[in-house]
Amino acid sequence: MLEADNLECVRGERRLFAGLNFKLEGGELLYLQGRNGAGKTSLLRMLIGLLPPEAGEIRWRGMAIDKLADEFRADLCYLGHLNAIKEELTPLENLLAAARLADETLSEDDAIDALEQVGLAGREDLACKYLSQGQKRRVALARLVTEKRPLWILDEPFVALDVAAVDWLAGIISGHLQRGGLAVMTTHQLVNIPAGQVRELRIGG
Amino acid sequence: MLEADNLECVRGERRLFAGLNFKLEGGELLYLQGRNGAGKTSLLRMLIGLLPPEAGEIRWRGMAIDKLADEFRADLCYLGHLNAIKEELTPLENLLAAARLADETLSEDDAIDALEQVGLAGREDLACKYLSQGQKRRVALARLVTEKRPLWILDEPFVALDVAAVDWLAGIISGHLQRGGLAVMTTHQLVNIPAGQVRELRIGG
Amino acid sequence: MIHWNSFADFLAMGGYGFYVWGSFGATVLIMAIEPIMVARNRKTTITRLQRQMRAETRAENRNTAE
Amino acid sequence: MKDRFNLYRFASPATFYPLAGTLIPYFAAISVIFGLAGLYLGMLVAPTDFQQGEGYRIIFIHVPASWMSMFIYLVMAFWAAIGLAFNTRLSGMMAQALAPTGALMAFLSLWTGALWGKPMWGAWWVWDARLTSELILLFLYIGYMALTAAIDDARRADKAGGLLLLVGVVNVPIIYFSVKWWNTLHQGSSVNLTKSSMAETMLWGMLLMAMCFWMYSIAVALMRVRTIMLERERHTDWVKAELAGQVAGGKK
Amino acid sequence: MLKIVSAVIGRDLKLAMRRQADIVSALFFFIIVVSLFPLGIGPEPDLLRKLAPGVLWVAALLATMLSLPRLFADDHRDGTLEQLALAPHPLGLVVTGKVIAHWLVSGLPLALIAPVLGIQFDLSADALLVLTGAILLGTPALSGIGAIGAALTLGLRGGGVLLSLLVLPLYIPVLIFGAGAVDATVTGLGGEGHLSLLAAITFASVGFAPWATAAALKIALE
Amino acid sequence: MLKIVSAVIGRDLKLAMRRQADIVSALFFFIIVVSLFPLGIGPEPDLLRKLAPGVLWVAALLATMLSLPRLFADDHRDGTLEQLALAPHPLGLVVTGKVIAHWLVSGLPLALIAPVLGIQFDLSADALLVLTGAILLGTPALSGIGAIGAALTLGLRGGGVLLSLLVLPLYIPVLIFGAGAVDATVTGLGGEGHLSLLAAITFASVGFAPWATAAALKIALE
Ligand code: HEM
Ligand SMILES: Nc1ncnc2c1ncn2[C@@H]1O[C@H](COP(=O)(O)OP(=O)(O)OP(=O)(O)O)[C@@H](O)[C@H]1O
Ligand SMILES: Nc1ncnc2c1ncn2[C@@H]1O[C@H](COP(=O)(O)OP(=O)(O)OP(=O)(O)O)[C@@H](O)[C@H]1O
Ligand SMILES: [Mg+2]
Ligand SMILES: [Mg+2]
Repeated sequence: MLEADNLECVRGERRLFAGLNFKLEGGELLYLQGRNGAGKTSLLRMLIGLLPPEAGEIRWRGMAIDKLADEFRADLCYLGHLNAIKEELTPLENLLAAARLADETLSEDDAIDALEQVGLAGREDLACKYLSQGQKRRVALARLVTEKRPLWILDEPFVALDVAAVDWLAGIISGHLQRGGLAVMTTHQLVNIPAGQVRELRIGG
Repeated sequence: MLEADNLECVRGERRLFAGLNFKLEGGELLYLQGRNGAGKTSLLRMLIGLLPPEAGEIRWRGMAIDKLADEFRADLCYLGHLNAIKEELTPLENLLAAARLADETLSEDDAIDALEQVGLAGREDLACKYLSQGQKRRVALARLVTEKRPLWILDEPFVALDVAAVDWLAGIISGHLQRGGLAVMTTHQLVNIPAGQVRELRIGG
Repeated sequence: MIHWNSFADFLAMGGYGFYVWGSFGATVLIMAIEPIMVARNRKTTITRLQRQMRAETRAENRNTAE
Repeated sequence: MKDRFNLYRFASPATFYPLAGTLIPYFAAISVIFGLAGLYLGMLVAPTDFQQGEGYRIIFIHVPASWMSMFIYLVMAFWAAIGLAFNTRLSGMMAQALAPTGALMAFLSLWTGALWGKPMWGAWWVWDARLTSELILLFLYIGYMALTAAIDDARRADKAGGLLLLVGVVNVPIIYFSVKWWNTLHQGSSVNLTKSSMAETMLWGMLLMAMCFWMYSIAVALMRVRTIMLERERHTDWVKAELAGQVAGGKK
Repeated sequence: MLKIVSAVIGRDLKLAMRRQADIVSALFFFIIVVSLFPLGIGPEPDLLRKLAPGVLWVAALLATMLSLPRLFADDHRDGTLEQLALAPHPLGLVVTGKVIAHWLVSGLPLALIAPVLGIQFDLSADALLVLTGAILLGTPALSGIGAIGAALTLGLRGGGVLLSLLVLPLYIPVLIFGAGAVDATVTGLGGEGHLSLLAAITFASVGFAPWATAAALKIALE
Repeated sequence: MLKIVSAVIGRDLKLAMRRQADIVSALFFFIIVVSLFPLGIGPEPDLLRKLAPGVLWVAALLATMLSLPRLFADDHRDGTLEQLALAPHPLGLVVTGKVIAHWLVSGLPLALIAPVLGIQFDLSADALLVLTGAILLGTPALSGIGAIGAALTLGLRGGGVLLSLLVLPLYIPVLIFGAGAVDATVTGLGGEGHLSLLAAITFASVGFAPWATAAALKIALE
């Protein structure tokens, strides 16, 4: 479903990688590896269409993603290192606003359920600026519970999480793969994804 | 020479530590430990006089540091996580400007020598914005080579350095201790300081 | 065919000398200085790039030697 | 795909750089020749204007500078459009190389206009539509240069600058037609190839000077674009060869 | 389409309400700048009356401009802008929503306070009416054009001054027609012509600017 | 003492030269704002002549104010400010150096360009002279007072607008005497009285402000 064809990446003046190819089907997880500055984040941003590749093409269901545009983005859920939550809003408001802006329907009850799942029960009404780093990350991750899109792109999703939350997230990703979803992920931590086919790709030597 | 007497630290609304005492003599290194957010950086900033303690007192050569003011600062060399170098200036200009602002005399030859020691030979004339993260850190560390002040306060000095540079810096710190200097340091990395008396202090459980 | 009777006439420009020569002077100045600046910029850029290139090759040689 | 590749090669700096190098002297020479001829006609031969006396001779700089200031902006906008549409490397460099010259032309237009306005209108400056829009043009040039200078990444700088150029291009027709749309102090268009209201020598002097300014702008922009190319492509083999050649062969 | 625009407007207004400083400070800047002029120029009522439209408009320009850097900066810093760019609809629509919200927060209050400040300058009731109308009509254009500049300078060092350099020249037509409308009313010529030109500029820029802004935002996100 | 002040000035000027954008943008903002007024007010030379001092002064105020947020922000972000605070001499001296450098970069160019802009407003040679002198005398006070505001808002979100709220009211005396000096010259009363008051304000604020600024910086560094 997701195909990268001969991708090349140049940032500033340095060529980070070239001739990169992969093909990912439903139920598969692509685990990107590489040292700091190898270009993992850059590759993810190419895959979501925010960074035009220097050369090569990315295809989703056989079509170039820049042709598909909105259709591709409707299938995509991206989680970067920034949490994309507003400090002034409560977790509940954040979740509802994110869903509205992503053109999804999300009832308040479902949102509260999701927040409970990520361990934020009882904090729905506290502005996010009073939450700890890990709790903020959990608000961002709550989107994965409510969203039913086939392609997940996750940039270091385990950062700032404690052990219990890491396990929980690994389970969520497994469930997504078992339902036939695709995921591309980078992380410097060693995490075991219990189900689904994991493929590794190392960039930058 | 450096004494902390019953220090208490409150940030935001949380009490990070209280009743903290230590005494450090010439030739000794104080190695601060603690998890993220324990208050290590806060303590260092108290020691250099930028953060007034909630309670307690810090003494240098038996006098409270806020009484000593300029005299204390003339004995002090602080290295925070920020490099305090200007991206627009070259390493050489940075080093010379830092020395002038710290009221020291530093000849250009000595500065070039120091840069060579930290492995920046040949880059003296390149603006710092073109340097890599580790090289920038080295420019900041070059100050330690030229400075001859008795008290060093170092906040995670090994960050962004490669193995060779870590060894070099450990050696520099040892030399400082052997000359009768004092040092207070935090780091999350395990580093072996070959000479001098190392004392450990753990804060925040 | 020449319209002016004397050089002084030419300079006076019928009383508009200040304005006319002010315009022409500024233009000549700019058109003289701009190419000089561009050429100088080119020269400094080239020497800088050459120095950078030498530094890089030296660094590379050191790496391969190790 | 193949089509795009060809275009890419055509606009490739490696082929353009030496071409520009050989062309510069010709443009410079033509510019000097036209300039001398234009000055001869305009300053020595052309008769006195019956209304403005000798003061009108400012026209031989004012009009070419004004034309070039607008024309260069249009050319930059053209390159910007090409660059945004086809993602060619050369177009951004061309736009950046032209900007300082365009700004200087706009400045000259304002400067000579001011020196002309004092004797003719009795004021260095009036707030009329053409003068104002020309001033805006100068600001647009400066804004473009400041924006591209503030962005470290060259390609991002090109794209952002290109977008600004395209947004600002509405100003050029406003300058040109302002004398028609608003009734202003500034005089309307008088160059008209079919029925000229100007003395023949005046017209020719002005056209020659315009050619001189045009060729000058090309020569300077080409000089500048060569430097920009070296800077931007410094990691490519052709620039390395070029730089090495400059050491061996001495100054060029 | 309307759904997404209104979703963006709703969110931005809620954020502005939570922060408050945003709304208050543009307004206070406007009031202070307008009040500075009589101090610099002296209290002759005749002179002040002539000045009023120009001063009010310049102050409105500057107040709008000062609030621009934050239009996208917060969303950029916390990653929300990325998510907005990844939503399954054109980014231009999102920007339209943000521009409208920006106008509601920074333009509309100016229009509402302008008549009060106009009284300080001894303007007639007629002129006050036209002034309010002109600011009401013209400020959306300021928000729209400003959004382009805000997007172009997003994340740049010293972006604030650069932004003003880019945006102020483009504001000049709004200024000319906006102040012209009031002037024409004061001198009895009738300001309708100016007002309709102002409306045209506003329509064109609110319709077109969001798409240029969206392009600039994509460049900034690369 | 002088050594450290001149060391700071030298470093800041060198940085400004490397960046260039800093110097150019305050200047161009000044030019643009001054040019906006005639557009808003209309081209009558008589009116413009009366306006000139007020407009030039308000523009100088705003241009200085816009360059203030960056006075300490860069040093704060990269850690240099900490090191300056730890140098073995009073922080007030360092701030004095920075204020002088700020004036050289943002105030002095305004004074130099002011006569040119004054010509656009058709001012007499006398008035131009007094105008230049007044701006030359008054802008150091703007830098000095502004530094306090810049230090107080250092690191705050939305600091730019907050800064203007704090600083503009304090600029009013400078504005009144600065514009008054030119006005008095134009009307033939002689501007000496105003100029000497201006000089007094400048002396007081350049002497006193750095110490208040130093205190504010220490609070920001906690
Ligand atoms: C700073 C003030 C001035 C500016 C910015 C300015 C700008 C321009 C521009 C942009 C053009 C070229 C547009 C076109 O060809 O239609 C032009 C042409 C011209 N200007 Fe000016 N001008 C200024 C002052 C003056 C003054 C004071 C005079 C004479 C009294 C003058 C006389 C002319 C003439 C005769 C042309 C040629 C028009 C033609 O033949 O097409 N300008 N000016
Ligand atoms: N906008 C940019 N302009 C220029 N260079 C950039 C830009 N963004 C990233 N780079 C450079 O590209 C390289 C790769 O960056 P990237 O963020 O993709 O690395 P990464 O593999 O994600 O590293 P990490 O493990 O630290 O997250 C780095 O050397 C970085 O400095
Ligand atoms: N200015 C501040 N206002 C309020 N709280 C603060 C402030 N600075 C730090 N804190 C809080 O104080 C605690 C201690 O911070 P500090 O930086 O001293 O930790 P640290 O031990 O250095 O951690 P690390 O290992 O991550 O560097 C943290 O919980 C932090 O959120
Ligand atoms: Mg990364
Ligand atoms: Mg710390």
